[in-house]
Amino acid sequence: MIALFIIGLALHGLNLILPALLRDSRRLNIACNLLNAGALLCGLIFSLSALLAYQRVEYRFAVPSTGSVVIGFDGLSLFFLLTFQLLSLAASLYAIGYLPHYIERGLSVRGHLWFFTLLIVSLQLVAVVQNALVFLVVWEFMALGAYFSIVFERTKEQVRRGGFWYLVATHACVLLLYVCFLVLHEVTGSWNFDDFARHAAYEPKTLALVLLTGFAGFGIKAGFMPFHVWLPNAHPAAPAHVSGLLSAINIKAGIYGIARLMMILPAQEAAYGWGLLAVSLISAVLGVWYALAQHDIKKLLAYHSVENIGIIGLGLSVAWLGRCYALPELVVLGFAGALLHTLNHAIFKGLLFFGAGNVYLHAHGGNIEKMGGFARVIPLTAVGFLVGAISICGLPPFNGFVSEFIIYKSFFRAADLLHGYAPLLLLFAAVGLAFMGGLAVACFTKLYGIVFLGQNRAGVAARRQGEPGSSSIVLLGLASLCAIIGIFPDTSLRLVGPALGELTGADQTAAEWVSPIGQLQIVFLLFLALTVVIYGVKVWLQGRTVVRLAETWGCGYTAVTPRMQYTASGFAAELVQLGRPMLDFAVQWTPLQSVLPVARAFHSHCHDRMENGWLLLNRGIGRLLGALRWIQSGDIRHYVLYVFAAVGFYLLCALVW
Amino acid sequence: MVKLSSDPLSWLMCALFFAAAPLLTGIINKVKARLSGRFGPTVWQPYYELLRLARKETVYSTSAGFISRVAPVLVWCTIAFAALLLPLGRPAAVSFPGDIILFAYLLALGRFFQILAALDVASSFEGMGASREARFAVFAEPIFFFTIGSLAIVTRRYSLDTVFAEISWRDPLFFVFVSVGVLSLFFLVSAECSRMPVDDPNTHLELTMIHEVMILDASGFDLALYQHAASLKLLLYSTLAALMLNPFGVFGPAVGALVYLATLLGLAAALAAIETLMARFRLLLVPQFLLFGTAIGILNILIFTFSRQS
Amino acid sequence: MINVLTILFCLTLIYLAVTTRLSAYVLILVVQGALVAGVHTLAFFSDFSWSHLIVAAAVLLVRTLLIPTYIVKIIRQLDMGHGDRTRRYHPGFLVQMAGVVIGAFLISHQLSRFTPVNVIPFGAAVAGIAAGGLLIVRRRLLLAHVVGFLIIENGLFLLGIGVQAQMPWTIELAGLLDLFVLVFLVGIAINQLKSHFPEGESAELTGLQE
Amino acid sequence: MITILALLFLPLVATAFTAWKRSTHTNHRVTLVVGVAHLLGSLHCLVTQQNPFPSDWWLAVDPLAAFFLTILAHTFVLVVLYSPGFLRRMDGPEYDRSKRLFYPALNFYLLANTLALVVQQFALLWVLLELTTFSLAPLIFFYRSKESLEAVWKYLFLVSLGLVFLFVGVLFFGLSARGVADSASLVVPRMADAAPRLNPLWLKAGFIFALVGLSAKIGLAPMHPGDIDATSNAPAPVAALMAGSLRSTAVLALLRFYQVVSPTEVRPFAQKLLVFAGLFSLAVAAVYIWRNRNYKRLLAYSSVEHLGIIALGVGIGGVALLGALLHLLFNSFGKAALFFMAGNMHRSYGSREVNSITDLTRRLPWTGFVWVLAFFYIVGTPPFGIFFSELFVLQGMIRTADWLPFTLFLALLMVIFIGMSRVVLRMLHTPSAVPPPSVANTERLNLSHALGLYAIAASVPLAIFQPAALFDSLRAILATFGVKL
Repeated sequence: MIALFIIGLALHGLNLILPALLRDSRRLNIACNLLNAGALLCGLIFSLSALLAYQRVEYRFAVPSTGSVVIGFDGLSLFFLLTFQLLSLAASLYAIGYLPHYIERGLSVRGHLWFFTLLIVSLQLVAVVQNALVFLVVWEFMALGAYFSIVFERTKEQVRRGGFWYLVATHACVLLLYVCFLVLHEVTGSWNFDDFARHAAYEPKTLALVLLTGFAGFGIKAGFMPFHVWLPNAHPAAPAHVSGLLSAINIKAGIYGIARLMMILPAQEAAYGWGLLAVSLISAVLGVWYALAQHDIKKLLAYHSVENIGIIGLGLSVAWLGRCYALPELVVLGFAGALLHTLNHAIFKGLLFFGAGNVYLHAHGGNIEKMGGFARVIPLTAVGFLVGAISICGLPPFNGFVSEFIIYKSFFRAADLLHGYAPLLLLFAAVGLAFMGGLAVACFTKLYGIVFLGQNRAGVAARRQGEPGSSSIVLLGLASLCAIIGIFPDTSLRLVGPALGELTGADQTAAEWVSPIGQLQIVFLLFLALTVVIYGVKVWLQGRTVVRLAETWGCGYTAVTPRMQYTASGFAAELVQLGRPMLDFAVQWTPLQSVLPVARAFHSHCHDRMENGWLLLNRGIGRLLGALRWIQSGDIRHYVLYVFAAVGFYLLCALVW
Repeated sequence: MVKLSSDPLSWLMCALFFAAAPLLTGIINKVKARLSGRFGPTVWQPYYELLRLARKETVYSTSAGFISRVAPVLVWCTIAFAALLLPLGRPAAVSFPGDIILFAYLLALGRFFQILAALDVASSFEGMGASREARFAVFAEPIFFFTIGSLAIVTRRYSLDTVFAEISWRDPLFFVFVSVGVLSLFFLVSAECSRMPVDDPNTHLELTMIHEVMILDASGFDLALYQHAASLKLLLYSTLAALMLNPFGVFGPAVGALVYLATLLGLAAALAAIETLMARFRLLLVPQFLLFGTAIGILNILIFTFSRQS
Repeated sequence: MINVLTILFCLTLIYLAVTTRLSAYVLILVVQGALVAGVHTLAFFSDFSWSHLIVAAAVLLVRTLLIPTYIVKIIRQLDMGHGDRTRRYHPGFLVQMAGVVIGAFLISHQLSRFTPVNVIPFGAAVAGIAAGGLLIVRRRLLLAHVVGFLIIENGLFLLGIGVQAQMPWTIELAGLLDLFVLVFLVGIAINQLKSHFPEGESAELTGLQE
Repeated sequence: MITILALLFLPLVATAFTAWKRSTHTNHRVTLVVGVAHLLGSLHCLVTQQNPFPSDWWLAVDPLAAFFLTILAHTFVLVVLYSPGFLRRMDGPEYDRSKRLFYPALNFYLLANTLALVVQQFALLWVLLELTTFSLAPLIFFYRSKESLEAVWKYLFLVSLGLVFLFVGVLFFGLSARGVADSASLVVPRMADAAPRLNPLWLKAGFIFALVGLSAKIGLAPMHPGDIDATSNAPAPVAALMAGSLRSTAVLALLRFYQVVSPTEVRPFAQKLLVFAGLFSLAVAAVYIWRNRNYKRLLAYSSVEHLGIIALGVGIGGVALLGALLHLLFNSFGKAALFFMAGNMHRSYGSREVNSITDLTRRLPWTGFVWVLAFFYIVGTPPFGIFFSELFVLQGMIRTADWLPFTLFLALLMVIFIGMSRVVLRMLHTPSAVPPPSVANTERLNLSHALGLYAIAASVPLAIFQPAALFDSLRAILATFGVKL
């Protein structure tokens, strides 16, 4: 089976040479993406079959500088490999339909596609490499590939700024990972993950350092709250197929890192679990609250990625608590919830970003206040986006509900098994999750209602007609995936089985706790049956009476214009103002001066307090460094003075030390 | 794990439940009329309304899309399916551990589609209603989780079918827990089912409505579905409040049914009384009203766990 | 006898702080060159060998004849003449110079308690280096910087003697050759500077700054 | 015997020949031949680790010298290969004299540096370091403009002043050996053997003066300003030569002093001093990299930063010393690539200001590509060499568990990354206001890009596969400093 994976990598390799051969952008786009799709298909078949008929396989080869490099396909790696390949396949196919729009505007696609392929290849390698040093190398390739894919339309200042945010965040993450892996290497003497796992005797101080720097490093990449700031700047800057890829699976590399650290390191300290729980809850609730206040689709979806990362974090923290108190059931439920939500989030977030891409093609800019009525212009995208919106809010028939259900179940089981304050804290976490579900419903009804339903608020026809063929197929494919996993949960549970087996060491116990969730399909099928029956009754009844169209009821006001529809900021105004301490909600409007109506403007913008915090830190560093700028004064006499001063200072130190 | 009740009586009870929903609304209107000195319409008036609407023609707005045609069906089905989960004397029609979460999220799905249907007709009034509905729903969810959720954690049972079985009147602490639970559920009823303190059900001024304005443009069988769903939701939440007192568990099925009906009527009377005596809250105060419901829920669970531990 | 010459060396340093005329600088250089050569011959008078004599003669030749004449040539070629007459006489410079010389002698006295080093030459050497540095830092004229550098070199040479390090004569000559090449290059640089910067003050030389 | 010929005699002859010969073309070919011969000779010494000079002479090629000779020769060959492309574009009468002097000065530079590397006697080392400074004077003064004149004046004056302090250090070392008769002649190996018997007070004072004296030439703060001005105002090949090989010669001199000090109890003090100097240089580099308008000065400060890392590595000792040596090698690769691309940009845009570089990817696509690749190289992105050497330095710091330099080091690396990426990425991406030039005169792939790419790519196999030839000699060097790996 490994042959398929190698064929996949070979095809990707060929793709890296292709941009040099083909000159014409249009043909290159199709050829390159199709080749990528083919390679990913082989990889997907490999990982699916490896997961279903699972046994741990690893290949070891020696390199002088990094010791023996291990490429291992264990349960966790295969699951993440599957997720990465699935969404890369969707992104490549989507790019075929989406990139011609840019090619018409004269943007050269050769460099972009090269880095896009590099990103896809390095993502797959990140999931399978088990050697820390090679992991860092491949991690940096992923960062480079992602950066150059983001700055595709680099003529825009906002795109360059977003790319810069991304690069700085990735470098900070890498520096933290240096510390984490170096300390581990120092203690165990080798670079391989399984040697880290085999070495049991970590004293608490080094374990604390490793865990903190590891969680912080991978947390920056995943986008947990204090470090999420680069996400809403980088993802909107990228073209839709790249931002879909980034949001769906690139931040999941951070989650893979944290999961891998959890598997390797012994869990003694429960405080980390509670800390991760707190950070995840804050990320989830504030993430969706910030999303509610956004006017740009991609920025809204980016903040939602922060929310879903928070939900995954909740699952992981319950798993960590399970490991601390040696309760395998909690570990299984927590990890199953987290991993499943990773897969589900990857699917519906990719779906939503690709939908947003289609909307961008037809809209005149990104601001949703000027959109509306796109359901008639791009119906297939509207259906896909609706499925994505329902599943991201975690509503029943689709896959969001399944993973949130498992996380709720892990909360309640944890409340049973743990005592002391634990049940209370976990109840608060469950209520936080429910509260955030309510906010998500508000946010996505606003987005879907404003963008797709009603009439176009700017009263202007869409920029172009018709949907790009291949991208709508991708959307419907992802939407059907959401439905299948949602209605038949046991399909995805069997994918998670091997990873859970390795975690708790016993294969069948994992199934016994998780598989009952698989039988939910009876409930969902019953619900769908009920809906079909009632719809049948409705059609039959309306068939026997007259159905006609008329103007919307305007309460007697005759001159109704599309601009009178409810706006996005109006829809979310109160909720956003309720979050005022966290959300810096700024409103600029010209107050009423005279009796007679005069042209007035209203502009509301929601700043992210944490982003302001980081920018303040940046200015602080600038001022601090600025204070030392007198050294290079240009006058030679000062330089001579420095020489004598240095000698004097060192002689003084000689006397002291 | 998923148990479809084999006992035909529980499916019959569900059917009865769907049929009796408009009756409860009728009773509330009747009591309200009586309190304000009017004779008021017959208790069966809502049934006549539904039959009339089923026969009338359906008018769709020009700017409405497929959402307006699908939404009424989905709204009704989600609430109907939620009703299947409730134990009415017999074991619940559908039950599995964790169906509390399904119950809450089904109602959320119904709300999702109702808001979208409101936004679909491109009218500013419906948009206003949708925005208010979305805002209050955010604060209604925590109340549900604090009452039923904390009950589940305390009794360590996570299916609606079994969570109420544990409640016994003899244990004084349990009684405090249950009464506070009923009170916060009462707040939930007024927020979710558009009852007086939050929303005036029979106002004609579109600017003040919340739930009515969302179905302003519905007509014909769609409107019938919406109205039946609304009354069904009212019966659903009242039953939840009634079941908190665990009538079937304590008094057995026959006497329990009587006590259950009595509590329903008592709740209906209380709602009617509030509607005649109180005016509607200002919209900005509603979140505080709901947060108060959540606060007593939190207080309730705190008292319970600390007392249980000592 | 060595002590007398080194004391004279310190006197020339004090005089340095007083004058600003270029011709005075040249005079100081000549005198110091002679003094240093004298100290060198006297220090190694005991174990007389031809190599020391050659070094002393070379030092005398280079330091008193070649370099000062070359500097005079530069001054006359760039007709700087009176030096930076514009600067009023600052007493502060003299106080600093005196402080430096006294400090140097105190340090060498302290040091002599730990390790065998003869006090006066070592003190004079440290004073010479510090005085050269002070001159560079206090004066704006580029030629003054060159003169300061040469005074540091003299101080360095005295240090060699003060520390009784019998350097093999080849290295002494190499050092001297090195010094001469440096002065030659600095000369070229100065007349290049003349074409670009009229007054030759170091003030203009602040183009390269952040 | 042939190696001595290749290392010393050929550069001498070449200097004389190129000084006499008029046409720069033949001079270029001669210098290239000499450079390649020199590279082969030093590689031979590095691989076979045997000293071609008669034993106990003032000149000897010990493993340390062999390693530095390879760096010198390699950078020299790269620069000589790049120079003709650079000189050809220097049309205009005012450059004729500079072009005339270019190759003789280069050869003399090679000769002086080789001598400075192989000399074992401290005083001679001082003289030869002076010589290398003089050899660079005409090269820095290439443009004959106001800035380059000021740069030469400052560089000459400050480095000579530094070397005066170095001579004071040498004298103090001589003084410390007063009691021990046989090592009076200041020969490095003999002093290193007799080190424990030397007087520690003078050793400490000597090391201080040596460090201050040399850091003017190495470019360690606070004596770096002269060096910054010279590197940023010199022409690109000369700047690459300075950043690559001149600083490593000064580092070798410092290592000679450190070699004598390391067996004695002055070692901890010397290490603290080096760590302080390294961190202070990193801090100063961070200050000026954070906001800089001139990309050549940015590269100069990046050299200060990397030399700071090397001093830090030497100061930490153990694995960090190995990291420092590797960092020296890889830094010379990276700096060569960066300065070559800076040269291309300077020639094409005519100014060193960052804001004047617009539309780089359309006007100079290949330069832009190598420029960004070199940026990622110098900042320490994994597959390239700098990442592995910085990792060794970090490993050394963890092993000796001094956490303050560790955190300061990482924090300053982060600040420097932000500063540099802000400048480099703005140069790469900013579109020009005026419509872009037609496709015709965009740049073709030429020798300078090939050299840049070779320099960056060469570090990857060296770092990953750790070839025995290089790492055996590195282990021998570590042994001389008493470090067992």
